[in-house]
Amino acid sequence: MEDKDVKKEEHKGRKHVEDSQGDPRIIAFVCNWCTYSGADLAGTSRMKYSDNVRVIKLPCTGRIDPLFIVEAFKKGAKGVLVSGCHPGDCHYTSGNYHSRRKYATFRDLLGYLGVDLDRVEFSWVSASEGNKWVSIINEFTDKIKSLPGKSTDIFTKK
Amino acid sequence: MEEKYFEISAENLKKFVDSIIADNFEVIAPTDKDGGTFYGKISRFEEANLDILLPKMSYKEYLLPKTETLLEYSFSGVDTEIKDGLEAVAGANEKRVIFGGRPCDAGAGPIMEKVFNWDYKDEFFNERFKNLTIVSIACEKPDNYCFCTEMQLSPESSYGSDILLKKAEGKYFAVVTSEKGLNLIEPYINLFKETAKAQVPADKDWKKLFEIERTKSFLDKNFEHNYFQDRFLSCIGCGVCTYTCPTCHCFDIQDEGNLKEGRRIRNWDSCQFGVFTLHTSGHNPRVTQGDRYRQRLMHKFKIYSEKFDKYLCVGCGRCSRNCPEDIDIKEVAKDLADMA
Amino acid sequence: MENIYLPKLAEIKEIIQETADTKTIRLTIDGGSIDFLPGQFGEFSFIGEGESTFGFSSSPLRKEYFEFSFRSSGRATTGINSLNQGDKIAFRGPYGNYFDTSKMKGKDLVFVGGGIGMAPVKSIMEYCLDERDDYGKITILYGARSVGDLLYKGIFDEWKKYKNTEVIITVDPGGETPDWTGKVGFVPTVLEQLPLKGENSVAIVCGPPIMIKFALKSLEEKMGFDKSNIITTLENRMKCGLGKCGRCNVGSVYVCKDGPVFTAKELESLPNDF
Amino acid sequence: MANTKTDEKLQKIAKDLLESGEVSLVIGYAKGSNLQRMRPVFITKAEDAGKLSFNPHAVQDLAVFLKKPEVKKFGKIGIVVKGCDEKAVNALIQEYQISRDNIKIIGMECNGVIRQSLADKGETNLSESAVYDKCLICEEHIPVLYDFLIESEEPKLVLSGNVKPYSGIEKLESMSAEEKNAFWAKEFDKCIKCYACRQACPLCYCSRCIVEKNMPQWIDTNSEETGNAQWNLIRAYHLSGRCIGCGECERACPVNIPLMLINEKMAKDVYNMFGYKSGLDINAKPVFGVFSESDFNDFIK
Repeated sequence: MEDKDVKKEEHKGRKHVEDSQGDPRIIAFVCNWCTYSGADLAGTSRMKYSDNVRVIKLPCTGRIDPLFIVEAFKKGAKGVLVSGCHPGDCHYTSGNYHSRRKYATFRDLLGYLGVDLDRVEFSWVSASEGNKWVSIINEFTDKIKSLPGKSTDIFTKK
Repeated sequence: MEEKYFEISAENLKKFVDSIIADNFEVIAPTDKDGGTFYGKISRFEEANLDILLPKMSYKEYLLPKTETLLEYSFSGVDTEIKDGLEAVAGANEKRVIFGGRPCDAGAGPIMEKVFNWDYKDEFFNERFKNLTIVSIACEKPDNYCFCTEMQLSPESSYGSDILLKKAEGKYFAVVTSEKGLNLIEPYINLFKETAKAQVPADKDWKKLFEIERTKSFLDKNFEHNYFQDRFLSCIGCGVCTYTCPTCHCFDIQDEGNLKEGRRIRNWDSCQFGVFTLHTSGHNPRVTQGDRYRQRLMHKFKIYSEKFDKYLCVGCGRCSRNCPEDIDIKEVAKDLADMA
Repeated sequence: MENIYLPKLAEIKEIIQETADTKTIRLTIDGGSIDFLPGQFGEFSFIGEGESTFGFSSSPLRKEYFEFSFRSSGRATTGINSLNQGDKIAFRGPYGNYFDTSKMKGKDLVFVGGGIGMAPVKSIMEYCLDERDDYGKITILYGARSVGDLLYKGIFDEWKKYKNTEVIITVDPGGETPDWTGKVGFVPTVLEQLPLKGENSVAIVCGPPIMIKFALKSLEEKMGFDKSNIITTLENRMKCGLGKCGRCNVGSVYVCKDGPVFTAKELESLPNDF
Repeated sequence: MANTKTDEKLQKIAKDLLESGEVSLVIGYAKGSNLQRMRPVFITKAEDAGKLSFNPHAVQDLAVFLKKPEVKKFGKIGIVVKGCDEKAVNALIQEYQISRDNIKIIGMECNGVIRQSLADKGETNLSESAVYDKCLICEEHIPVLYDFLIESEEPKLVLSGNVKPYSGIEKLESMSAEEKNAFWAKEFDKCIKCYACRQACPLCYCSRCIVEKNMPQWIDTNSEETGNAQWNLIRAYHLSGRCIGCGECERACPVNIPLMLINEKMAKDVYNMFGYKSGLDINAKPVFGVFSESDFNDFIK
């Protein structure tokens, strides 16, 4: 989809905004090939995990721009998870290696500027690791829930 | 109102400032912070730095905030609700005093007031401007970047100030030019001693380096002059000149919010940015930085005076002092005057 | 105290898909139109996505609605583009000056429009057609890049019905389709071939800058139009529409207040900054 | 003021370059609006080369002009650079913004430049406490790459170690998240979104900056706490591993936000994590253009 189409979808969505359930909201940016399949496996295996998470699928962790993380926080997410293929398993051979460098730096910067690093999480989850996906989501949700109400961030109004 | 004149000792001036602070006035004065001197809220007289010529930024933000909410909106179902942002501005600045600014900064208010009222009335600006009380101090030693005298003001001008303080022999003379000024000192009038105009030291004879009319007449005739492209090759388009300028008032209007609610805001903007005039079609009337700096000169020294009878510049020299690439607007204005 | 930036909400009465990426939207406030004059513009917004400046494209004499045409390209227009009939658009206006019809009465009129620049021309043109008896011969020349890019296709025939009115539609060379019956050629070229004379005539021109440039040249030099009888509108980037934000400033005019309608004579005195 | 030996050498080189047609423009420093200020000057005619000058007040990083379309038009360009500025030239070459063939680098040996805020108050002595922090940690007093080198006549800067450069970084690192947050909230609150940091940066060359993109609006336009924080965060991130430490952003900032505390910290951490320093080698690949299988992995579950 082009940016324009995304915008259009967003506008269509505006009309049926309802009070969201599942607070605190957690956004998971996942890669199409490993983590999404892993999450899918968890689903088809009827495993249960926290409904606070909303999964956004992208082709590869290499496509997950740190701006997405900022955008999620801006829009009110309490936690953001980025997850993709294990090193060496990238469908595009090296997307996750590149993104690892990016996130290492970005996470470092977030921490330095005073964002509570408990609110961002990175993981490698393969297509066969439905269990790992479930435990990561559940642990992350618990962690987010245990954070004090005004946990530090720099993206939303105090 | 007819001007009134008072005498006040340095000690009483301190008492006066401390008293108005005690009476819940927010006093904004040049104060040392962040590795420089800026206008900021002071909690006692000593925090004011009255020796500095000019703080790095002007106090424009108290008249035209860097971000102002014009309206707020919210959606419920298909309905949109709009809340007027003006309500929040009512009474703004009523208890705010700018203390220790210079005559150039004070002159900026009434000059900007013209563009905000020349047809449609911008009540956001008006409400703030109407209520803000300005107590300025006349300059004794302007520096090399100052050119208020050329800009039809002077280091001792009371234009735009509600009260102008002039230092003489360890004490101050207060020239009160408005009801607002009078109201401010009224409760503490025993600190002041009324005096006659003749007692106030006369203004010095400030010399002009060039005639601004000549600058204008050059600009009148030379829109396409090589000077602009050559001279401003060194301009990096940072916009510091416009952001620190007490009279630059251009702004941008933007909507910002989520799917439920948000607000329409106006933010400071600058003619030095390429996107300022960029059309949707991709056409941009001002392509080079030379074009953009020329616009700044034109707006300050030609356009505004033709339209509103005032130059859009008070000669504070902030744009020159703060320019990272050392473009000195006084030098430029003089160059243009010399070429006319 | 009045907040001059506060919009009213207008309801979308009808949406006409003009071309693949342009639409005309008809709006009503309290069931009818608003008071405006041809040539004026408004600030239209899909709240939350920012305002966009468009000239009105309908005749102010048609009181059931007011309309504007736009191309979906930026954030605000994409927002507007996503709306449906019955939705609300926030609107401020009308702003700016207008086509002075008192100077056009009794004269022959030439309307020249190019691409989406036809929108403001349509407003004054339909205004004149609505009071057809007040004017002499009316010539309408409208061109676009291709047949697919022509706006107002559905109402060309309506224009032709008026007496003593000639409608010429043209598309740029290469933009024609096999069944195209109109002219083929750039607007200024087609304009030059028309039997027009400058005396007792007024020309109203709007379109892309390059078209305006050559059309003005043809009108002045080949047909002997007086510069003060050629009227065009400037399209500068604007934000406030109220003469405050400083964006549309050209020479000593604020296009939003002193314009957008200028005669060729007035344009001549402005620096080349638009 | 009379020409110094340095000035004469500089002028000679520029004159020769212009006369021989090797370059059509020399970007250098000339005397500025007061004795303690220098300003950029653009020399296109050999006879104007006499305007060129260099001294410890030459604070500007002239590499910033290499990104300007008006300057690019000149084609072959000669540029006067200090060691730090030269790293910006290298980084631009590394990122394919300019070609090494189109640029003649006139490197100046530099022992430090005097803080402009002090110079404006009359400071003329090159001393530990008068120079920028970048000069105290400088390892490139002689530029790493040059076509011409002009050695300094100034005495070397004596470092006693009493002035600790970028001491704020350590202080911040030892703070809690809340304290850091409060510190930066206060600093970013001052931001007026003039984007002078971006414009003054030789490496911020995007023809359309992220803040100018509004579909979607990545960075809030307001200049309040949210918009300011987003802007400063994203700019710092875009410069991580790229910033060469010239400090122009901080110098240009009209509200004195200590931007170098962020940029230096990121440069330091990128070096610690990936062993990369920006702008030292024109043949090196930018740090985010490559990866290693053994990269830092501790934070990932």
